[in-house]
Amino acid sequence: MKRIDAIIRPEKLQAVIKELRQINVSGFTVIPAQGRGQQKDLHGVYRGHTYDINLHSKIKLEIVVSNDFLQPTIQAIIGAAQTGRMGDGKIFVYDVEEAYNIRTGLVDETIDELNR
Amino acid sequence: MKRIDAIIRPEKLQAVIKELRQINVSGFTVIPAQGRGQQKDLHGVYRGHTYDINLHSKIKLEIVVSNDFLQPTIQAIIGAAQTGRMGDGKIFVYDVEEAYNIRTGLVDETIDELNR
Amino acid sequence: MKRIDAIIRPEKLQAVIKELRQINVSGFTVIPAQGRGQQKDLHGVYRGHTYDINLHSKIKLEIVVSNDFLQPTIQAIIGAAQTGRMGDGKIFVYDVEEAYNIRTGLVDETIDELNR
Amino acid sequence: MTTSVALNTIWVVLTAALVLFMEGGFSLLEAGLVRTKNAVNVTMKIFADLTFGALAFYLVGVHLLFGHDALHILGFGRVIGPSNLSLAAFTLFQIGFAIAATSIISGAVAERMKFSAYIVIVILTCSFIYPISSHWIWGSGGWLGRLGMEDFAGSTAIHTLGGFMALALAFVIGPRKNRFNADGSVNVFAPSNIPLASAGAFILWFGWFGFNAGSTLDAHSAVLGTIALNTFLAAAAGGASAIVVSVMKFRTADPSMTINGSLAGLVAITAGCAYVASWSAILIGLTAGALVIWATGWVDKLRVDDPVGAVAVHGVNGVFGTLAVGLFDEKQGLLTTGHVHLLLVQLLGTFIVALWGFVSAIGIGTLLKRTIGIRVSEDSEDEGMDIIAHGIPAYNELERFSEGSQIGFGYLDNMFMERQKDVQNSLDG
Amino acid sequence: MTTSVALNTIWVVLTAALVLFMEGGFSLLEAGLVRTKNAVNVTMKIFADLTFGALAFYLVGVHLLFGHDALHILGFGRVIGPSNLSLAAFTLFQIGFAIAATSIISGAVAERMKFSAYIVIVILTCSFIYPISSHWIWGSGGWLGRLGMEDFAGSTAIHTLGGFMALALAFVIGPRKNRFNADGSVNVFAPSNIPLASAGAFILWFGWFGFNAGSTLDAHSAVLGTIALNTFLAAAAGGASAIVVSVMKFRTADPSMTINGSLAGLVAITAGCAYVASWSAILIGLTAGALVIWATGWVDKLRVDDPVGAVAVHGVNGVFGTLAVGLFDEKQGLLTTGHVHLLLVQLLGTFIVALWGFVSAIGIGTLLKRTIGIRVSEDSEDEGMDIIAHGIPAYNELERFSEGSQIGFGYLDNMFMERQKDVQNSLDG
Amino acid sequence: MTTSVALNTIWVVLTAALVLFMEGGFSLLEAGLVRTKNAVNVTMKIFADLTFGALAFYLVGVHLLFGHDALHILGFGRVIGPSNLSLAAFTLFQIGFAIAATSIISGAVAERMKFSAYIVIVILTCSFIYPISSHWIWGSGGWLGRLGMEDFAGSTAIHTLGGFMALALAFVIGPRKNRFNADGSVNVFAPSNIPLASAGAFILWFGWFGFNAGSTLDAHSAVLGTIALNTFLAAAAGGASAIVVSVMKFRTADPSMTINGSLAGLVAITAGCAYVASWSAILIGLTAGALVIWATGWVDKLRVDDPVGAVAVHGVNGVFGTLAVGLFDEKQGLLTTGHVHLLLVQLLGTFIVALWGFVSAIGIGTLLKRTIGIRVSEDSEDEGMDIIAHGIPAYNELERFSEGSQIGFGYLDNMFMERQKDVQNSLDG
Ligand SMILES: Nc1ncnc2c1ncn2[C@@H]1O[C@H](COP(=O)(O)OP(=O)(O)O)[C@@H](O)[C@H]1O
Ligand SMILES: Nc1ncnc2c1ncn2[C@@H]1O[C@H](COP(=O)(O)OP(=O)(O)O)[C@@H](O)[C@H]1O
Ligand SMILES: Nc1ncnc2c1ncn2[C@@H]1O[C@H](COP(=O)(O)OP(=O)(O)O)[C@@H](O)[C@H]1O
Repeated sequence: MKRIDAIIRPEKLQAVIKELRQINVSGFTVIPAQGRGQQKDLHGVYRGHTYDINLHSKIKLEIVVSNDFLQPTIQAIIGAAQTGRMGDGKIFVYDVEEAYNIRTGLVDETIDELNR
Repeated sequence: MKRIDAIIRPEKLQAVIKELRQINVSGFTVIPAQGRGQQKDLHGVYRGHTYDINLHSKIKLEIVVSNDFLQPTIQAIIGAAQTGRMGDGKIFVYDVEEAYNIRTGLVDETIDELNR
Repeated sequence: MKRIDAIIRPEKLQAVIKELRQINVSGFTVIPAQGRGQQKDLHGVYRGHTYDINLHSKIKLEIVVSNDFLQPTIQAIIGAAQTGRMGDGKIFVYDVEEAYNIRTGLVDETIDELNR
Repeated sequence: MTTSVALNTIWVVLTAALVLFMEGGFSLLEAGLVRTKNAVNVTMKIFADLTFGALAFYLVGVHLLFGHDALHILGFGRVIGPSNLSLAAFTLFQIGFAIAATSIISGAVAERMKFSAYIVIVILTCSFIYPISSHWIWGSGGWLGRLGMEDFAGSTAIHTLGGFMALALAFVIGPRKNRFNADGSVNVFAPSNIPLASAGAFILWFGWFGFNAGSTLDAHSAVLGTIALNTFLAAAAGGASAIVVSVMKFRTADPSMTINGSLAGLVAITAGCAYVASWSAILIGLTAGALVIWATGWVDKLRVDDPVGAVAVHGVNGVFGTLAVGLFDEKQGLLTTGHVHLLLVQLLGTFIVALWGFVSAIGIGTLLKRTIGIRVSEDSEDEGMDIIAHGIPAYNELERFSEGSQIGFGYLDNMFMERQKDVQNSLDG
Repeated sequence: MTTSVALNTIWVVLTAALVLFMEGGFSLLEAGLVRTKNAVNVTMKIFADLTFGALAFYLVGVHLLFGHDALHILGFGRVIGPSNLSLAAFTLFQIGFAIAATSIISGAVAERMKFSAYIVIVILTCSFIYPISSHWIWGSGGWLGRLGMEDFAGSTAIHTLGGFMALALAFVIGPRKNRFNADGSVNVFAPSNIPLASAGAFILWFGWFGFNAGSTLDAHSAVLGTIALNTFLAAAAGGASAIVVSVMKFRTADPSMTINGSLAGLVAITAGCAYVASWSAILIGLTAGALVIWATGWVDKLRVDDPVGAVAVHGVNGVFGTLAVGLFDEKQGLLTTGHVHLLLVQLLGTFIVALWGFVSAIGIGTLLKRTIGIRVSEDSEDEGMDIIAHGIPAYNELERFSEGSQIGFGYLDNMFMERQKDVQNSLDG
Repeated sequence: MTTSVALNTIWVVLTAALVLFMEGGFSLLEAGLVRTKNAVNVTMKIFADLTFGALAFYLVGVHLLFGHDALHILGFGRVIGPSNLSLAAFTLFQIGFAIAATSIISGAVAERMKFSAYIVIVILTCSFIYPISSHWIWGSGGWLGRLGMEDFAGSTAIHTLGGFMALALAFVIGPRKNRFNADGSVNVFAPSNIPLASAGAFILWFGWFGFNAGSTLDAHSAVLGTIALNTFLAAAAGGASAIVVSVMKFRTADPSMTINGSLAGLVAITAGCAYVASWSAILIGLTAGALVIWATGWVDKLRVDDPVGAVAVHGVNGVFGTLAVGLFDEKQGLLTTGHVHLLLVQLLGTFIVALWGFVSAIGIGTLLKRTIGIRVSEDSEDEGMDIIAHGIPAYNELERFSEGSQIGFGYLDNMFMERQKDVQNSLDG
């Protein structure tokens, strides 16, 4: 079981969700974030002072999938979120040791809808 | 040392916090999130168009505990956050390699208040 | 490749970012959070009722770095975020299995600007 | 048109506009004090007042209030207004008063009342309940007016009535989920937006000049300036004493208590603004500002859940303000002249109207409970009424919506039936 | 100064203040209905109306409108105002009207129009387009006025004109990115802040008393009170029918439709407020409140993207309101008296003005497109206009700014040149 | 009551309501421009103006200002108002003026002043400082008035005074933590809510019609309409030139500068609105809108931290507006008639009042510093004053509160003592 952290552009969120549903990944968590990478600073002006906007709005998606689903999910995200310009974001993969479903109190059976 | 990610209903936050305190887990971080799983979409209407609200408000709790505290913490969360209806949430467990306390600059000694 | 989660005081964010840039760590993600640890509760009053503010505003920084950069990054954060008072925050370290760059669709080459 | 009528007409039109603008004040105040997930709903309730309530009063209520008197209890037929004033302007001003009374209720039942139930309450209040009791005081031949009751701009007619209806309905509908613990202790529900609430308070304060001074219905009134000054001084004094008391009691200058203190001063001076001296206005305001803090505690002790403090502000201070005329009236007040008669009449009047409001609201509330239902389901309450009843949350930062489908115009299509089922399902499980 | 002139002057100054306050209403309404990233920009457009627009009208437009008539088509020279009124007060009131017309446009082109292009549009609208067509109706000797057209406070002169200019410009500029899918279906863009939008609606409603009743320009007008009452009743009826229709069609009491229903009622009664009976005002309002919901659907079907519904509220209901005078006028209405002449004149008038607005806006829009450009770049649209054009987002919770550098005062220094390049770069890649 | 008195009285009551409504404008403007964590606090400071300030002026200040003259320096005893106007209405209007002066200060010391210290400042300003210097200009027999100083609605009496008191107190209290770097560069603190700030600006603009035109205190004034028009034109011109200058200097149409440009135009025309021609009003506005941008830079260079720009808007433009009368007065202006006398008197007057304000504010500030303290602790400043002084943050989205405990009513119980200790501890470590 792996956890995927995908940091994407906010305007790509719905496209990514659509793509995830298509490959039957139906569980994920979305967190608004701000990020910084190679994308250039924007500059703002307020009351006669410039300032750097050194953080850009991003969306972080957290998705736990079974090992089999790892590559398809990553490809789906890249497919939907890529624009080719600085700031498209990153995907990081972590190992998950256990998963529980709070509703049942048991080990989670819904990852990739294994029960299907 | 393990990290627990618990995604719960917002209205259960205070109950979970209470329960955590009871078992002496006093450190955690709370992040507002939106999620999607088996819980059905809500539908909204705006200006004559329906739209799916395909994300539900959730709270993500991040808790780092020592291995001994792992199971009690998980049980405490499930106990406090369960309603039995779709959308109760998930718990994921990860391995933590190191922990530092910024205040002291040293390896953290406060996990589960080990120093007690 | 490691992932660093640093939970810091909001007012220290810009100082930490500055420090990170100095050591050439240029990619990170920032998430507003609320946390609870050893820092005491604040008390509020609303309409004749006291209430505990048992969560304090924090900022969570997520930084993925190569193994070589791990210690310098941790030291940089501690250096910039420490005040010595309760509530300074924590740093947790996790293992990262893979990293992709959405813009290129390939394995990420920008961690610590390895390509430099 | 004579200059005198012209002058009165523009005066009343402008003050009526101020009174009607107060609805915006109610809306912002409530939207700021409830939780985020119900901010749209309270706003929509004010729109219900401005639409259904206003039409109900215009079509039915105004006749019961200002029609030809029958048995000193009820008016009927053609509206009788002041002779040297456009009847239309008079009617407009009275609409503003009627919907102010019903707006008081909206705050106390916030976050849990069905929108349909609220609309029924508004229509009944504006058609019957408010006009009838106000006829007693203000109608030509009304029995309380004949007894000599003095309620210049409606501490009793509007605020006592609205406040006690609010109390009754908040009682019938029950507290918000998790508001009270088993041991009677109170969970604090954080107000969503204090600057919005204070914007509402400023609009209310502004509109109140129209409310009180406009009630002269006559620009030539010799006390018009005094009324406006008294109104302001009572509000200032109410806010000041609320700040002082809240610092003393709570060690905090509580913003919602400060707002409610000012409003309490305004409510309390409403009956007497034309009859009392300015120093009395200050005393009335000071008392009201302290009273509202205690009254908020009493309401909590009754385990009645009033999210915005409507009962404490309007109900308790409506009563107090009415009695204060009996104490401070320049010509017949107990403290100013030693006469007790007026005070007794005031007591009778405000008691009767409080009772009338309370009992009829209990009646309506019980009836609604047995018929269309008065309270949303527990799941809807959790989810918040904004999305359930109005299709949209109040604040939308994240661009989170997926593709929409335009609803077929001209007929109720299948999708809607499905949608309803879905909502039902999502609520049920 | 005679009492009569004094009375008229304070009446017009106070109502002018109300009309100008409506700009605040437009601003909040739009800031609440657009997406967060453009909330500052719509606010700044209203400031453009209040500054550039007002000065353009004062320096140029008012003469074309109220100057000496030439060929029944245009005024020129000294402004001719009512005899028993301060000319300055008259001018102030007319400024409020002119910028109301242009404010209508701002909502329809929100979230994508260049700020510079908008300023050009405002200046041209206030200098020429609005004054010319309004001269036809209101100018001494204007040809539509001579035909007997009745447009008391400007359903046609202001709302039809503004609404059809809005339609044309929304069409020329094209929809917001991702608004329509290839199959014509609509993506819902969530409004950022409904309580803010409703605050705007309350201010507009409040100001409309000044708009309509102030248009008497005479405090002695016998119908002044009726105008105010009709205005209110139409708004109440518009909101009521919008709630009912939206519940029937959408199974939801849609807040934005409720707001627009009330505004539609106000727009529709604007032409006839002085000429129709109160029951007609209610009927007009009820119709307007339903019409605005259908009209919103029509605009969507045309694939014109109007973020706030300006075309449906002002354009469609401006036309309807003008025709409604032909139907309900107490003296010459088709339904009230059986005469058809007025209705035909109204139809001609509102059609001509709609055409004039539409065609000239298409012209200006096309011209802008070919010259300075009318639409921001795609990247700027993604980023939001607040940061791109105004340097700052609307809401800033996080203390996220880094050190700033003060801009050299007195000259344009290098840093700025660089900054521009940076912005350019960051936009380009 | 004669028609003339009636007309004057409703005029002054309505414009007083507008002036008092401006407090809401100040509150929203400041709440929008400060950081989120202090939005409640600035709102509460406006409530302090409206309560403690208003009462202080009513009980003490008004007598010093409009009482019987003593030595051309001070009034005492019964208030002398215009003969054909209700004295109560006059008093109400003057309260609005007094608290406007003190509200100017609130913005400049935002985010760091102790609430208790602010209340002391408000009371002293409304009781003594403002009434005394205003007596010189407006009191019967005041020495500046006798010299022929012209300050129609208070560019000097209110804005110069308030602006220079603001400067002094912002100087005494020191900048917000981290505002200035060691090298003098400025860190930008993002304004929390621009739409809220602009709502405040619209309310201020609206209220200013009451401020200036209401200052006639006489509805029969022949220049009343001109005053209103001049007021508007200067605001429009101020906003326009602020947009142009900010685009030229900063390559950005800065919303806060646009707002402040309009307000600067209003401040600058306040002295001369009754004395200058409309084209002069436009020139004055254009200058003010540019001046405010430069002045903002000067204040930064002085390392005085003025979060809302009060010194630049009110202080600098109060001085400029007063001098502008000397230049543009229709009868004695330097540019219009070649006479230099008035200009010199204006210069003297505004200089003296600026000095008076500055020196007395330095005095009060220093005194406060030595006694109850003027500034919150560093930890409180970090945490934000909303939670520390008022118990509640401005915006509460998350339902994050735990169980509350009702505070014992009727006595200060132990829990509170503990609570205070806790707060202390949490602040200390
Ligand atoms: N090393 C990193 N650790 C954590 N988050 C990162 C890292 N690098 C980038 N990010 C996140 O990814 C986002 C996009 O990064 P960026 O470098 O702009 O993308 P790209 O490589 O496509 O140009 C950043 O805003 C940040 O949120
Ligand atoms: N595979 C997953 N990866 C990450 N988060 C998930 C995953 N599945 C569910 N979640 C999170 O858990 C929340 C609850 O999931 P849901 O399936 O509705 O609960 P339940 O299984 O109790 O019905 C979701 O809203 C989402 O935030
Ligand atoms: N065990 C934990 N797991 C996750 N987050 C934690 C944990 N302990 C502390 N934190 C986070 O770190 C923040 C600071 O912790 P705190 O104990 O107040 O710091 P300090 O140890 O410096 O006093 C908390 O608000 C919380 O967000």
